[in-house]
Amino acid sequence: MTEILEAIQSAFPSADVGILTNPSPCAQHSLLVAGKDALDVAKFLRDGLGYDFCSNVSGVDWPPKKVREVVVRKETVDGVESEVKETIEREVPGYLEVVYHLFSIAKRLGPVILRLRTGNRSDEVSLPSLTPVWKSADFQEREIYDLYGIHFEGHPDLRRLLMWEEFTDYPMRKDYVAPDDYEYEPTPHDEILAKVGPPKEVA
Amino acid sequence: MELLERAPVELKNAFLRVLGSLGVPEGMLAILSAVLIIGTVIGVFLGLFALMSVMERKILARVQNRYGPNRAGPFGLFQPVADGIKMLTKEDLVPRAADKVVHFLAPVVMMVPALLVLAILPYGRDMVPVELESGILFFFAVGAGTEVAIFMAGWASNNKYSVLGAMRAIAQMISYEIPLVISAVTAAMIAGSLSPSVIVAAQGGFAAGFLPHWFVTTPWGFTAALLFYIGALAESNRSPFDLPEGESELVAGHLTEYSGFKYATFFMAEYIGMFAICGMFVTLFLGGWQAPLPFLTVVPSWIWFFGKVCFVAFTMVWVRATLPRLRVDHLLAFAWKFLLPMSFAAFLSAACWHYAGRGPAAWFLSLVVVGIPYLVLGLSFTSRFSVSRRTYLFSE
Amino acid sequence: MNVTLDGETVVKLQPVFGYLHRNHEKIAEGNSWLAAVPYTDRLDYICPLTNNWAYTLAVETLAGLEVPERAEYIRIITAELTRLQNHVAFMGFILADMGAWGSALMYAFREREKILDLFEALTGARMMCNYMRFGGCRCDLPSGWLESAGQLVEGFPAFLDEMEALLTGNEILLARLQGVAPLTPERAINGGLSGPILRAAGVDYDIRKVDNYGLYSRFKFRVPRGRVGDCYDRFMIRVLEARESVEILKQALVGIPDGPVVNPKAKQRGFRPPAGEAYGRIEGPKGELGFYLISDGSDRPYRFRVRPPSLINLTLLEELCLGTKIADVMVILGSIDIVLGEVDR
Amino acid sequence: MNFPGIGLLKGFVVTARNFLGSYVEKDRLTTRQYPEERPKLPENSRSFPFLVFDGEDPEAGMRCVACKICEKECPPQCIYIIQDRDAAGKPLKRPRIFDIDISVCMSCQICVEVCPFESIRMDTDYELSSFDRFGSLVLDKSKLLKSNAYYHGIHPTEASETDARIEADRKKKEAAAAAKAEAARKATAEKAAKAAHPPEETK
Repeated sequence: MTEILEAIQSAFPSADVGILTNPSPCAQHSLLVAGKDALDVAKFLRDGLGYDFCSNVSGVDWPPKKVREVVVRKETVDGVESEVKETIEREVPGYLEVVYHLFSIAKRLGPVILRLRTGNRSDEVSLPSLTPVWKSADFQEREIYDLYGIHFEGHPDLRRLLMWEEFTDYPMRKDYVAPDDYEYEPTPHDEILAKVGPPKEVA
Repeated sequence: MELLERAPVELKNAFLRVLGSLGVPEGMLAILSAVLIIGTVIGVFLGLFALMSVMERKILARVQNRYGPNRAGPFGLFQPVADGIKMLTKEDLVPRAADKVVHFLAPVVMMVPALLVLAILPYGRDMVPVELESGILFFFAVGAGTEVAIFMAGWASNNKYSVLGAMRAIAQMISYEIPLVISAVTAAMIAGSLSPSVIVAAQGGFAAGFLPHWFVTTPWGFTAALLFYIGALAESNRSPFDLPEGESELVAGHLTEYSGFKYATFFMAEYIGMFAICGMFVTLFLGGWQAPLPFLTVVPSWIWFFGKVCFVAFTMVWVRATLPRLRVDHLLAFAWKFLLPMSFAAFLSAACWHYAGRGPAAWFLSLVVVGIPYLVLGLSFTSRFSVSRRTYLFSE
Repeated sequence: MNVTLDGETVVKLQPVFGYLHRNHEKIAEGNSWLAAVPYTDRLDYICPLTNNWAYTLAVETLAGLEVPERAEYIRIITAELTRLQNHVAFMGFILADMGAWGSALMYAFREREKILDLFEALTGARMMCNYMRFGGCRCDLPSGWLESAGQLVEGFPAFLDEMEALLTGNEILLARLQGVAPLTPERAINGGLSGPILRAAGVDYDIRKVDNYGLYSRFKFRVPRGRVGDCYDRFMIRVLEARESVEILKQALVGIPDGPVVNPKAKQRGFRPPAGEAYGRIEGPKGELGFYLISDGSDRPYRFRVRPPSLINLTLLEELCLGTKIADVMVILGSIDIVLGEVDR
Repeated sequence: MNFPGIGLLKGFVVTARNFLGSYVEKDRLTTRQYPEERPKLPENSRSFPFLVFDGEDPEAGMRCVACKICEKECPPQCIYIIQDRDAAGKPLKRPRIFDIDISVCMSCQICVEVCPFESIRMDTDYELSSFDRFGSLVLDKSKLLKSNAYYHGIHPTEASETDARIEADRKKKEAAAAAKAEAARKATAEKAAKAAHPPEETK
């Protein structure tokens, strides 16, 4: 993993790339890439390092969470120095994340995991699309757009994939509330019938 | 046996004699006689249709290692009755945007030619409803009317699948009519007449005491029969030429928007048309009502005719159970590049056979005349894809 | 699919998904780790056992669990049986797509039925098996199971011969399949295709060989690959793969050792893998079936992602179909071999 | 290069062999004529869960103690349990209501695996169709409770294993209880002994 990082850094000295370690026993560490460099890094991974097979693209939602930290402060009250423990509640801002699992077919290597993060969960939700690099990301990015609401710039055909076009929410986000009435589905059937009007008489 | 042979005609005559003795006028009797014949023919064919609709499913099932319908009545024989009730009680749907008049007329137009062509088939010795000098011509001329019906159905439904199905049907039926007619003409040429009765008569008798003189026993006749058979499959929209219906691609093609009794009418017309063309096939190449072996001539001739028709229909089911559907461009290429030249070859071969004296030498001559074009055309037709196995790479 | 036609020729094709969508991933994220296993059965409902395996493999990678040897053998046997029945059913389905009135389909189902009977005897259900567990399998083989499986495997090549006699020489089938929608290896890789389709395009990539998951390295088998990459190659690769599966099964049924079928250290109820993430994948009958799991140390997955081979194999559908006839669209779709339960999830 | 048409003929031979074979060979015709012929289910076969009771009386012999583990673990959440209480409001170790909605149940057998009291087991009865979409598909306690003898009838091996396990458990418990009683007896005996022999003896 570090060799890949070094190769990327030597190819793009300005690129903002880091390694994110994975505590699990499988130790599949990942590369965290800033959105602006993603396309370059992806092209380099494909053409330079031979990671030609983008297997899996998944979205992950990290909602804002409250982190409790214990801070030890030294305070001097009335000339007596004492240590005061204080619990600070800090809010870590949420973000959305896209994870690409890459493999090399010829060299039989992998997985190299590429992570892109959005700025927040509401208005800065665009990321560059890697579909021009790996065609296989096409439907999967559409699915993430559909279910997570990440806007992929440069995607050839960014539409909802699984939900219907009129659907507005993003169901895979952690704060999505499922409706009580699962079977409700707005169909434009009645509108169309109204538009067509009464049946036409054929002479 | 002789009595059984004559039974249908004698029964009719006896009935008419009784009526005549009751004082029914002569003109009336002629009309009644015609009505009786028509009624019998239609009745027999409707019965055959009912039997076929259940037998086809049973045969298909058996080929596929299933039982097939066996719940309605003994051996499932009442299945057609159940189907009929179901069809009649179904809602008759007509699309909002359909051309209602044409939509209604299409099944009728389909049914009429299917019934009309039954008139000229010789069902047994001296049993032809209408003795036409140019019966073959009548058969094909009227039979072509079904194309109009299918196109009417497809167009009037105002449905994309229907129109595609109708387009396919027209292209297919017109293409296949040509080899069909030319191979039929071959038989007519050898018999020297366009009358079905004469053609059947020309196939009477036995060579060497047991070989029937059926046209199918000669190389040219066999080829022409095969071509006619393929053409017949295509004309009656049977698999593997069921492109107009093409249920995996086009829902049900021209039948998509039909339901209830209209659909049943279509279905019936298709099957009766299929029987008619099987009857024509039997007449032209399988010796019509002639018995296959000399000692079997005691069995009434009409039993032989219907037995052969049922056999041909069975092979059609067998074909349906075996072959996948063709693609539309293959279908047309097959008709124009293979069937048409082959039918000319059969025609030529028949001429050679005739002028070489119709003996064993002529048999071999005609085999050569028909065999060489078959190999050349067949190989050139299959050379577009490799028939031999491809090889595959393996990695350990 | 929205297909735009010029006469019978396809000029535009847009697949439309979602009619079977139930948000499998969300359901799994709301349930415990164990409760996701029966839901994986319903992804690709033709081959549930490989789905079970892919998920349990991902969890085992995540938690670093060992699997006993006997359980690995059982997994290989059931997975190869699954591959057999999937490929056999595929042969039938593609013929049905070609309009062959189901004879091949019925023969295929006749054999598939026997395999499903084996599954029922082992797992209790014919299709929704729910058999594999973290670190092993749910129960041991019932007595006599190996013998009946052995009988089935012995008789299987004869059935494949029968299918080949019916199909592979058939001129109509050749005309329908050969030269239709050929695919280059580069496009196939870039399009993310996997499984038999990728190998039909001439790419030598089988995850059983590459990752050596399970105990596949112990078995001798070959990986077929095509040269042209058209529908006929896709068809034939599956026939050849089925024959190779028979070989694997013969070896596995003889070599299966005794022992426990589940790792005693693995806790099924209230299973809490350590925090982290893992991507586990297997060579499913339809392609690379992967599960991407993120755990936050709690008793339910934080993120549960399926890499559905059926959906991703459809990526190149439009590219393959452009310029072909409408009848070919059905054949191409059939040759990709999708299951909608997995496409829409 | 093959003779054109040979492939087709081979296909016809195969179908003809199947056609004739279906009248001769028994193993070609695998269809079962359902209401008349019933399949012999393999032992592992499963349909929907039921509750096992010991002895004759369903209520008395009920093994379920309303621990609600199955309710929690059930993937589609089709089990509904309310614990029984006695007149004083003290919770009893048995369910007052135990419903399984088998229109939701997906026969996954997880409830069986997680049950620590060997109480819930899978049935093999598959003829459960009804004209009512909701009511008759919710099985309540009276319909769910089936005797241990029934369980032995449908899954003999599994049932005997379960019985053996319960028996072993009971023996262990009895042994533990006996040991405890023994210990208690010893303790009292010792006390008694101590009381009998006054402390001075130890001097």
